Amino acid sequence: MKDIITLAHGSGGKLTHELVREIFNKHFANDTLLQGNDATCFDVPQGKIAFTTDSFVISPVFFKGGNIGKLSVCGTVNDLAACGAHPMYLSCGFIIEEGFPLADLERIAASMGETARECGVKIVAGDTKVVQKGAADKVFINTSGIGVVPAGINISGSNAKPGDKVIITGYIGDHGCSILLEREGLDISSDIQSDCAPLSGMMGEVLAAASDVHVLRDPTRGGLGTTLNEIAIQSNVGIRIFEEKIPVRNEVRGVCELLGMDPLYMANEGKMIIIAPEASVNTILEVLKKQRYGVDSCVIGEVIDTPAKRVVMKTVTGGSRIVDMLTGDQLPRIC
Amino acid sequence: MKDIITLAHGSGGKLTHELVREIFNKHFANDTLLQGNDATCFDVPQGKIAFTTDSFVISPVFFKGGNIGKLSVCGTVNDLAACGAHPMYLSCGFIIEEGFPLADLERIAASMGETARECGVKIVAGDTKVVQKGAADKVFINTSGIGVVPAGINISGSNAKPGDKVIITGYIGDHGCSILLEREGLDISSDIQSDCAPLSGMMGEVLAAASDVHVLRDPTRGGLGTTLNEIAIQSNVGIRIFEEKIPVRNEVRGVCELLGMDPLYMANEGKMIIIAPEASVNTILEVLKKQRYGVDSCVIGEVIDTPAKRVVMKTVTGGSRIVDMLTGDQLPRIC
Amino acid sequence: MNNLIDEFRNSDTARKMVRILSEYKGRPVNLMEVCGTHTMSIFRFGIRDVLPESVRLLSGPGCPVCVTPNYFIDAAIELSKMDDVIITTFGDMMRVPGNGSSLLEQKASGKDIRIVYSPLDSLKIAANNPDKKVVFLSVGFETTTPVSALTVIKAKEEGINNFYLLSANKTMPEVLKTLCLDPEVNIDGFIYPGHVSVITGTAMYDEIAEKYGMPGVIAGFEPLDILHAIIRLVSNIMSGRVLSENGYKRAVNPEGNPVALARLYEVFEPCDARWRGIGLIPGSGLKMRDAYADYDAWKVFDIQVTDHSDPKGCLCGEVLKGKRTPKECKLFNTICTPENPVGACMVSSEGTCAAYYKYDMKR
Amino acid sequence: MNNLIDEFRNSDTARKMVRILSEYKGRPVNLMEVCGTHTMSIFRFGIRDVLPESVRLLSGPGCPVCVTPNYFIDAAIELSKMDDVIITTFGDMMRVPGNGSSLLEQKASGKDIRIVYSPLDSLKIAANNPDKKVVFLSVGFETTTPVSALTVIKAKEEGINNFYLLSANKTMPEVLKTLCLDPEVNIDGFIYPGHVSVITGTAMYDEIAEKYGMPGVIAGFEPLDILHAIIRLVSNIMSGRVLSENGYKRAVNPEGNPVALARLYEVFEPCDARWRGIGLIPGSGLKMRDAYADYDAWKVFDIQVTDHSDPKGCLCGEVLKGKRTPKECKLFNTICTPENPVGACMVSSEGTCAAYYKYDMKR
Amino acid sequence: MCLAIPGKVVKITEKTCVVDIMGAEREASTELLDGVKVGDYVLVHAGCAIQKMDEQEALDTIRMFEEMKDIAHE
Amino acid sequence: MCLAIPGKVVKITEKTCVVDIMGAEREASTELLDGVKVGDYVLVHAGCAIQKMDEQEALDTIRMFEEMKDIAHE
Ligand code: SF4
Ligand code: SF4
Ligand SMILES: [Mg+2]
Ligand SMILES: [Mg+2]
Ligand SMILES: [Mg+2]
Ligand SMILES: [Mg+2]
Ligand SMILES: [Mg+2]
Ligand SMILES: [Mg+2]
Ligand SMILES: [Mg+2]
Ligand SMILES: [Mg+2]
Ligand SMILES: [Mg+2]
Ligand SMILES: [Mg+2]
Repeated sequence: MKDIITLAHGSGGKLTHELVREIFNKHFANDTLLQGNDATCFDVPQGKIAFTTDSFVISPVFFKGGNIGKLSVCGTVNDLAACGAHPMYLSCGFIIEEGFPLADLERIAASMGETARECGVKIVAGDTKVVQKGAADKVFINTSGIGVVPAGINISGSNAKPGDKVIITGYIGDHGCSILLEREGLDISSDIQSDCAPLSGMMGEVLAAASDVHVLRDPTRGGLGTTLNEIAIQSNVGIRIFEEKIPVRNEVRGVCELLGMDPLYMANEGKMIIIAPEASVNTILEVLKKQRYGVDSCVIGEVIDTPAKRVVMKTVTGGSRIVDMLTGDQLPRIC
Repeated sequence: MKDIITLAHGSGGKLTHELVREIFNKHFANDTLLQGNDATCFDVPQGKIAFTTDSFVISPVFFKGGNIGKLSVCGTVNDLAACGAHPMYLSCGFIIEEGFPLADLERIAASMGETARECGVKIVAGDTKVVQKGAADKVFINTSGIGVVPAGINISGSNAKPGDKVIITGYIGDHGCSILLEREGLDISSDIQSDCAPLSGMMGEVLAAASDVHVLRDPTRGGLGTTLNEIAIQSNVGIRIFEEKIPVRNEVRGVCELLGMDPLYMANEGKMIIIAPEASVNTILEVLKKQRYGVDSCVIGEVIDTPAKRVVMKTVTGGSRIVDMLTGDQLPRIC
Repeated sequence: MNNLIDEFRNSDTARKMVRILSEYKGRPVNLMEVCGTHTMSIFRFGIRDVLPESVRLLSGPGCPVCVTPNYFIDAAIELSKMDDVIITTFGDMMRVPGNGSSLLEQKASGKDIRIVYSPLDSLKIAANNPDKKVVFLSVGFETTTPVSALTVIKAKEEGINNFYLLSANKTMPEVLKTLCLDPEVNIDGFIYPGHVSVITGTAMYDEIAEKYGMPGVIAGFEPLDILHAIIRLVSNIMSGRVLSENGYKRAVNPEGNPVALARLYEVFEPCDARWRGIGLIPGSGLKMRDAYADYDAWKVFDIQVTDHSDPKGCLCGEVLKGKRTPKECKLFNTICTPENPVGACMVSSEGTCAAYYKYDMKR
Repeated sequence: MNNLIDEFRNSDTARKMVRILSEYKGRPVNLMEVCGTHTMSIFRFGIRDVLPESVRLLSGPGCPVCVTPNYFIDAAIELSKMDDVIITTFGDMMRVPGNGSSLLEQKASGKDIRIVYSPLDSLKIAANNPDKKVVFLSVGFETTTPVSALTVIKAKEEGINNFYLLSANKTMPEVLKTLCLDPEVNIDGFIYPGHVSVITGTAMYDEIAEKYGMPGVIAGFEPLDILHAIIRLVSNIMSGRVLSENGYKRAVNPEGNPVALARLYEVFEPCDARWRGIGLIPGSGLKMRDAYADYDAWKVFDIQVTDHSDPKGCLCGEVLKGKRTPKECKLFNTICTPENPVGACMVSSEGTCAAYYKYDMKR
Repeated sequence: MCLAIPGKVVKITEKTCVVDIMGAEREASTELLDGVKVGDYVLVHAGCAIQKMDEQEALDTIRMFEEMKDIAHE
Repeated sequence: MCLAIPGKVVKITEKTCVVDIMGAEREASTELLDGVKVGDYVLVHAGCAIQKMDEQEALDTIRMFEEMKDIAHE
């Protein structure tokens, strides 16, 4: 095998099979994966099935705190966890640009395998496409995931009730900010690293301790601000958050001040918003704070009646302001 | 909404939601899709689950006989059908290049919706990413699919038995050939159109009539030649095909002769290889010939003991030759 | 001192100031925050929400994106269509609608348009693309123009001759005087732009107090700075003190930044300028001096732009002068939203209409 | 006639011919199909599989890709690394290994290398990329060289001055004579290349029969053509008839194609040439005449390639001369496969080793 | 070497013709071959018509193939 | 207009300095401002240090803010 990906690796012929065998099957190894058919067949336990998909197009492919492979597993596992599901099976579809180093592909696959093992999920179906140089930006990964929702769990963005509390499982904006800085051109250096992490284990513990959680959602693209808006609309409620309670690292604040951006709209890849009845909040926080990915969890707000379908933030002045959905990407601004 | 895709459509903010609502939800409309959560939850009937994924990176995006949207539904539905599964749910992940016309995206989504309805499958989960101009080639689509395998069906690439017959459900090479010609540079014109079609309905009928089918597989990338090799290896058998029985349209032959290519390695997107005991062949052909996508079905070969893991072809001279897996893409050759 | 930011966001002090303001029972006063960054801070920190009814804030013409006329965007788009041109710009300009398109749309359709954090970053791009012509879209007031000027001076020093400015830079004094003289404008005092003042110093505000009878306070951009300026203004107005005060002494000296001013006037000279929605104001703009004609995109390129009128129905001009609030515009939140901005006031994140849309509790 | 193809693939006639051959009981004969396209056809139609043991086919040096030496690929790669160069080539050349890399790998790492169906297509690319230099990799024998020549003539006529050939074109007669004279080569008759003959006519084969005592049959590329040629050769050898016959009369005239030959020799002139694995053969190559020096990439570009030796352990040279079969090469199907070709014979789809690998039932 | 294929000429312009190969059409230069007419079979190589194909010769060849006897009698 | 932010100078070269803003660092030109030293707070705008920040004034301002009385007494 040569040291870069060529179109031949995507032709469906011998090199494709070799690639699958020597990189993907090696790192994803599990009994279900190796059926070698057009689809993979398996039994699932009783319960509702949860199904989700995400494509990952991140640039750079390797970044502080992770890489596109780890991210692609975390992203889908977290979406399943956000429905209260126990993630079981993943598919992964690679779109690779001709010329991509095989060694980098292997690092990515190794990360995927490792992260999948960490959350007890099996990668059981895959696909590899190679496109001409210049027809994709290095590598894109789609993962789709299947999970099972245990009986008695009923979680949805439409379940938020006035009086519920809003918890975030840690500092916001780390992922978005670290990626922004790794892209060329801004010349800002910092220690910020992506928070990219699989949260299904932690969420399983939370639900085991408090089955009455109303809403879970991971504030990825669009950040906390956009995600809370989605929930407010879906549940037809208002959400009030408190500026001073929202955990933001100093470096993230510094970068945002410099570029005129708002951490509320910066992506997270290892955080969960939990909305639950006030009575369960202490139990939930107790569980979270024992978890590697939840030590900085805190309550940041509450669900209110009005204004419905709106998120408002109480600021340091004691005044309130609307937190709208993000419109377009945040662009560095100067004047 | 503007008439082209901008990065803002992929930012996860308002325009993303608008896009999803006004294009995807409109054309994919079904009750399960609209839950609006990170994953979609549903019940599945008893039976084994079949799960598969494929990314579609075809250029051009619109081609004679279909477009990337139709293809992306057919491809995954056919992979499920190739496991004997009844396809039920699809996810779709779009990666769109900034600047892509919204009208084209809507045509693609409309095709997906239409094809999904034709085969009774629901698109229930989705994702949209937009990448910078030049970071992808117009649009890539990943679809992942979930199906249910009825009890009593046991289909796998490893089930071919010596004595079985090999059926192909129609003319080979149409898709690969039509795409080759639509790409710039060869300046060859013809009426060839892609055979892109969803085969799950037809395969359901076949299995209802003959539940003892051993192998199903759709000869997509790599073509008939490569796919038969995969089966021969997986089942540890030989496969013998007969040159004169393989249905190839004249135009496809003409293009292949002109460019020094082999129709055996040209992709198909609406064909199925069926390997079944001789006793069931007539029943199967009877069912197939009544189907819109199966009228040109015929027996092209048989499963043999030796040479194991090899495909051989009996030619017009009465001699045999190896049909190997494709190595790399076929390139037009001249000398 | 920790970082000179958090100290000025102290919640207890802020709430105390809010309490002081809430006790104001005098006649209604109309204060104009001239600067778009003030507008942003005011909304971001919910300051409008805590003011008593009788203290009203109007947003002024101090957002360079908002006051840049359509034809500037059209000119930039025309340049971007040239095969060998790379446009560099602050992110703010990307969404501003010209006549029919925006830079964001042009970029999406393949034009080479790059967002820079600093005009100086354009020089690297020019050096790395010797076969291209790099044009920086130079907008901004006295704060920003010295950086554009420095960039041109460095291009000349370093022999980079594929770099140009397309400039629409403006200055504050004349537009402030215009507002003071406009009989329809009803302002009792100005919150002056802190970062313009960092460069210009404070003398021009004394003139406005003395000759135009308008009080003002130079303010920083943190909530305490703004609350303080409001309290001072209300207090001065109540007591009839027509003063210009400096509430931003940690950054603003009376003499400003003479090095930056020297750079600015080395490259630029005053000219008349067109303000979106307001029109031509004599002496309110900056153009590149003839000595730098080789770096002036207006002179080097053949730009054919007809000076279109402002978008129909848009009240940006009135809004920028503080005569109307966005909510008085029929297009606000109906046709005109941040996703589909009609006027520049809706597109710049500093724009008054955008700020009302994004943050105003009463929308 | 239907399409002049299917008629020559008739199964009944083919099987009858196979029966005739199977009745051959004479001494073993070694026939060489000179042309790579014949090699391909022979394998594709399973002809080797139906021959009696005593009729053996050897594959000759008639695959232009296979006989192109390493340094040509290295030179092409060197050109492709120049920023303003676009390489155009037949698809066949893409996988050929040079010293350490191939065009396919170079393309994968971003070089602008484009596959064309016709050399003439390069002219469109040159016209559409006036700021680039388009270099066509011109390989091939008498069939193909006229097309390369025509392309250069048209470039000159149309004033396209950013088009060049990197040429390694070769001719048949000298290599055939070299084979006849080589004492280690054990051939009883040639199957002559039908499409070379279309251009050259038949005279040179008469010379080979008369002066070198070697019989031959000019054959088309369909199974019936090849089976017929084999039968004729066996029959002539058996009967001691040292003849050159034309079995491809529907396409080959005695005089060939004079227009094509005139074009060829307008642009090219004979020269000595290096054949991969065989070495230098005087008068066996074609180089561009001085009148076309402006289109000759060897002269226009500064190409620094040291003439490396052929890959270690590869028997391509022996295989090309019919001295050994691929199966006698230790690298065959171990280290050397179509996915990882060591020698050119494995990479070209016409290459003898590739044909053995892909199609041979006894691999 | 030298993959070439017979195609039927269906159209002629000044320097090119269009050939039909089993239903697929491609333009080919006629600058290497004089006197190409619509209806002719030509041999196409690398985008050029390099020779006319003689249908009568083709028929004769096929007849000869069909009538072949054993090797000794050839 | 004119987003500018205070940062602490942590490094100086001939024409630039590196400023620290809550832990994030960025280079800024010092060609618009004389006499920048390590340890200074400078106001950074569009990649340039445009003014020094006076810590003593900042302290005085904060004290003044904290001691504010009602509007009439201001
Ligand atoms: S809301 Fe829109 S149209 Fe109305 S004044 Fe503001 S920018 Fe102009
Ligand atoms: S098998 Fe490979 S190494 Fe051996 S002669 Fe053939 S090309 Fe050369
Ligand atoms: Mg998802
Ligand atoms: Mg996700
Ligand atoms: Mg696949
Ligand atoms: Mg999510
Ligand atoms: Mg699949
Ligand atoms: Mg598929
Ligand atoms: Mg398949
Ligand atoms: Mg998603
Ligand atoms: Mg341009
Ligand atoms: Mg190049």
